[in-house]
Amino acid sequence: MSISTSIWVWMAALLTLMVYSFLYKDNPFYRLAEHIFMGLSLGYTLTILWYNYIIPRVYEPLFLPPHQWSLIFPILLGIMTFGIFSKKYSWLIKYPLAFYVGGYAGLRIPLLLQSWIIRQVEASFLTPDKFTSLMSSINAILIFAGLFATLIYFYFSKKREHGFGAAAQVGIVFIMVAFGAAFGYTVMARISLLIGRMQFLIHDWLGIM
Amino acid sequence: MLIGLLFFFGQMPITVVARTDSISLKPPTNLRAMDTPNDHGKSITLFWDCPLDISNIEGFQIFREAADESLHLAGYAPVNKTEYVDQLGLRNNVEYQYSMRSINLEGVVSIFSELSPVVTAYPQWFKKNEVNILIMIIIYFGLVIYFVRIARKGKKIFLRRIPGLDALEEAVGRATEMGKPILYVPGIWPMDEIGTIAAMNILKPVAKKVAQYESRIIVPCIDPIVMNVAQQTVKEGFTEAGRPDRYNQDDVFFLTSAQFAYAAGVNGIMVREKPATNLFLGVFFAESLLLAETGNATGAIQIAGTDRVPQLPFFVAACDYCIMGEELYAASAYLSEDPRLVSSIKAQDWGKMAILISLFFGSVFSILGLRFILSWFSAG
Amino acid sequence: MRRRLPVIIAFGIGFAMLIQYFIPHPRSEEFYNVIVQQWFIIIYAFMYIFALRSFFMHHITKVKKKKEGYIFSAVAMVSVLFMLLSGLITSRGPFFDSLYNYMIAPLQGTMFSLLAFFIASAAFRAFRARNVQATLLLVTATIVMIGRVPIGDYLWRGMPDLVEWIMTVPSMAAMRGIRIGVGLGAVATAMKIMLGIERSYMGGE
Amino acid sequence: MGFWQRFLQLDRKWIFLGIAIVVIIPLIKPIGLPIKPTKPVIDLFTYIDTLGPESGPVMVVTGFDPSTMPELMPMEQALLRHCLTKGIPVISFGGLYPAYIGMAKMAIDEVSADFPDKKYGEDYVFLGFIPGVSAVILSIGIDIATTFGNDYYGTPIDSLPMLRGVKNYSDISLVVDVSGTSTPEYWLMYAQERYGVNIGVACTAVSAPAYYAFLQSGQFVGMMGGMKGAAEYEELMARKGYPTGRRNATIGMDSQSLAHLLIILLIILGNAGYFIVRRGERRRGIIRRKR
Repeated sequence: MSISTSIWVWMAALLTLMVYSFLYKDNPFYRLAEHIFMGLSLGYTLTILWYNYIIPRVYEPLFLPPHQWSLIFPILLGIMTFGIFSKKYSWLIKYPLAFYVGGYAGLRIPLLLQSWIIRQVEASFLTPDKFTSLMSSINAILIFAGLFATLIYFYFSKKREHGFGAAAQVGIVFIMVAFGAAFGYTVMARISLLIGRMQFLIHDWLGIM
Repeated sequence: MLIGLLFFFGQMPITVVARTDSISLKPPTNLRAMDTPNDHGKSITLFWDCPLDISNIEGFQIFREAADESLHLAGYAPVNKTEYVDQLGLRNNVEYQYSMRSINLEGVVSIFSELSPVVTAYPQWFKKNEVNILIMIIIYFGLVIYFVRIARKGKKIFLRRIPGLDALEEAVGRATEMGKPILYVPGIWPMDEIGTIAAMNILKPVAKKVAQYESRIIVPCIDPIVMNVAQQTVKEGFTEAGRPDRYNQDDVFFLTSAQFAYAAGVNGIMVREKPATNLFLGVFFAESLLLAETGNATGAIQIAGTDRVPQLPFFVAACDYCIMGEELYAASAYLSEDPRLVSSIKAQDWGKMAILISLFFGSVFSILGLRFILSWFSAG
Repeated sequence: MRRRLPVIIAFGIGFAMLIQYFIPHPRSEEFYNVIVQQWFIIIYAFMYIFALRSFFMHHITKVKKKKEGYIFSAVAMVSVLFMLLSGLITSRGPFFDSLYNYMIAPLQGTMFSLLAFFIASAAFRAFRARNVQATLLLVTATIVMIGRVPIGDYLWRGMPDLVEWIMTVPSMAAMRGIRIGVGLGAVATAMKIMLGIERSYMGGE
Repeated sequence: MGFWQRFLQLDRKWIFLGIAIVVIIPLIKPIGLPIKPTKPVIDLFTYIDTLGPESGPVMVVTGFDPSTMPELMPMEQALLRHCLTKGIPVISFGGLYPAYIGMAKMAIDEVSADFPDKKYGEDYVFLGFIPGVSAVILSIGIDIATTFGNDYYGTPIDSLPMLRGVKNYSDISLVVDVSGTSTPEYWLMYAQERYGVNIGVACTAVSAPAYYAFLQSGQFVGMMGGMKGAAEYEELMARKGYPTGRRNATIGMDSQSLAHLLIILLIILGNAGYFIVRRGERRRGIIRRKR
């Protein structure tokens, strides 16, 4: 029974108990931990933003030789976001938004096509090498049928009659099995985390065992 | 026997104590080198034929030299390989020559193979191996533009009813009967994410309905851009419903930036403000269940919709209705009934039908031995 | 003109970033790096300043008007400054790291582990086999949960193989279908943004 | 209100209490539910068990942070313990991203404390974080000394006796990536594909299914998935009489098993009550709104 003597461990243990107090009911201790967490994480994000992004990628290239004067443009775009403060100039914010969201949209199109569509389709073709054994053949056909039915389930241009209705029913079966499996795995991961916290409290803090 | 203590000048100091007594070790032959295609340069691909007797060989050492670089170790390939891509420390438009030798477990090395022909690495201006993706993008762009044009001409385009959305209107109605606020959680991802944009599209008609029923809508946000887009969208919803006066900017606010602090904050709102209807639409992660379960405990009607697949099981199991994956995008088109949006769902369905057809015929042909459809979908 | 210009900007930068993917030349890589790692970051940083204003305004008004729970708003604001200052003064020294390891990490881990409790209570109160679909989901979840703990191996020797089969065949098929569908939808929406059809992110007209 | 209706209204605090009890008790007084190792873990264990003091070092790569520590820390410690017990030279690599170095240090410090006779630099070595991710994996294939320069404590690689003669992957017998992210795929692409080094993986339960395909195709030598994988490895260590230290994963497995059973029971009870109540109402003609 050697209770920890480190102030930090005690701090972590107290905060942990304050969060768990929410399980009893929403109480001031929980709200205190909630707001400390909100503040600290925002402060942490700002520090990271400052050290990993603002300084190396904005301040240094601009103010230290060789000066990258082209950075004036994004800064101007950024300043335009302050237009939101005045009713008259609130439309100014559309420019930085258009640049930021439009840029990311263009950037994502080839990446999305590559990893979300082409790689998945490429792996789903029924090729001869998938029919090595009886079991692998059955599995290959089942995967193919499941993929087909799932795609039809998410087909919006046709009413669900005759062929489409049946395929959608098959599709939802595969989808629900997939969700069940995902559910099971997520439960396992959450329980492991809870066990991790309890081990911290029992072992590191109270020193039992 | 010569103990090769090989020093070299330039990058890599290596102290290799090698006994070269066995003549039996043969170096690889027919060494060829070429610039690696479709890349930003600084990379050369080597090909060679393995020596006949490779029983004793553990791998091949690859040496490189250039006008200003002496012959030095640049790479290593295990014995079963006959190809190697050299990238480290290469420069464009510099003439390089390569030579190789075999090495066995004890570190005994063979003599050097003959030098490869001179080769230079240089960048290309177009990735030829990804032309299939470019063609697909062009076709898909064409589909989107085509359908938008015919929709603008007022052609009615059929769209299947999405059950979750009709429940949305009923749930908003229920909240107004009880005179309680509606909580609209637009997910925890910034504005550049497609799921968040769909959430914004759905927020507008919902805000409009809330204004008509003279009810209140609370929209806690996690990201700066999402917050001011939400403020603009809700304001427009209220003005379109003819009640700009009821719009309260404080109801659409920035809560915090961290995932779990946000979930904790939203839970606090659910417990304290007791909204009758919780709408979780947009991009969600692990906090999805934290929200759905607390909302369940407050007895509110809950409608969820996300394109994040791992969260769908919990929303399906814990909420009254769940708009799944792609249905979220279709929902924003269905609800806003904007021909431009409805038409783009059409383009997506055509894309799906094209994939279904390619999968079917691709499989049939590949069993017959023809693989041309498969090549369209090679990941390059 | 005020309406057209943002759409032209969105299409211009969007098209440039799309074409950049197909041009491996170093100059195209430089363009990508400058835009993504500098320009986008600057705009995001300004947005963050704006969000900070909203965060502090929200909490300051709460404190000024002594609204219910205003002490917590004060605590939140102090926490932001405390973390920020400790990060800047010690330039992320050991004290800053301890703040992360012994305050933020445990808080986050505990929040995550709250989910284990909520899953348990949702299992009893919310996860209903309302229809065939929900029943299928719950039955599969039960099989996977039993199969992934030692007890599962003793109930039936084939349990781990059954779980593996569920993961590699039906679950994989459906996940691929959903991913393709969501991928197609995401690409279509990205194209609509570039073409100016999708303007909601600008808050409409 | 019939019994079942009151039963369904059971306050969720009792359920919270139930989960807490079911998780805490085994942590204080382990039950020791029997653990049956499965093939992926046995493959990984036997591969390492065949190595010895003269074989090439095993490189354990740390790739997790506090959020996935409960599942992955026991794995890393079991691997380090196994190598040190068998005298296999082990390189602990602090990871491809800066966030993981703290975990790597915690693992190596705790394990090396149990092996006072093992000397740093001769039996085990600790390499720090190097930026570059795939570039780092690639350049280890050429030369470890140039890639790292010095170890975590700043001593030059060349002066570490254990690493003399260890130049690149051809001298390394196994790389095990203990990762909560997708870095194992980088090790497959940049290390195994190019240099043919054997790769083992230790990952969270959630990402295990994605790696089954690589396991079946033989790209991974073996795999530990989730806390159950770690417990199986600890079990295999114990069966061989190797010192396991505090078997965190195995103890955790008792709680995990009981928690899973409780959740399954709750689903069954909840639904049983739900159907009984609904049948009762249908008999009494009350049309209940579809909830």
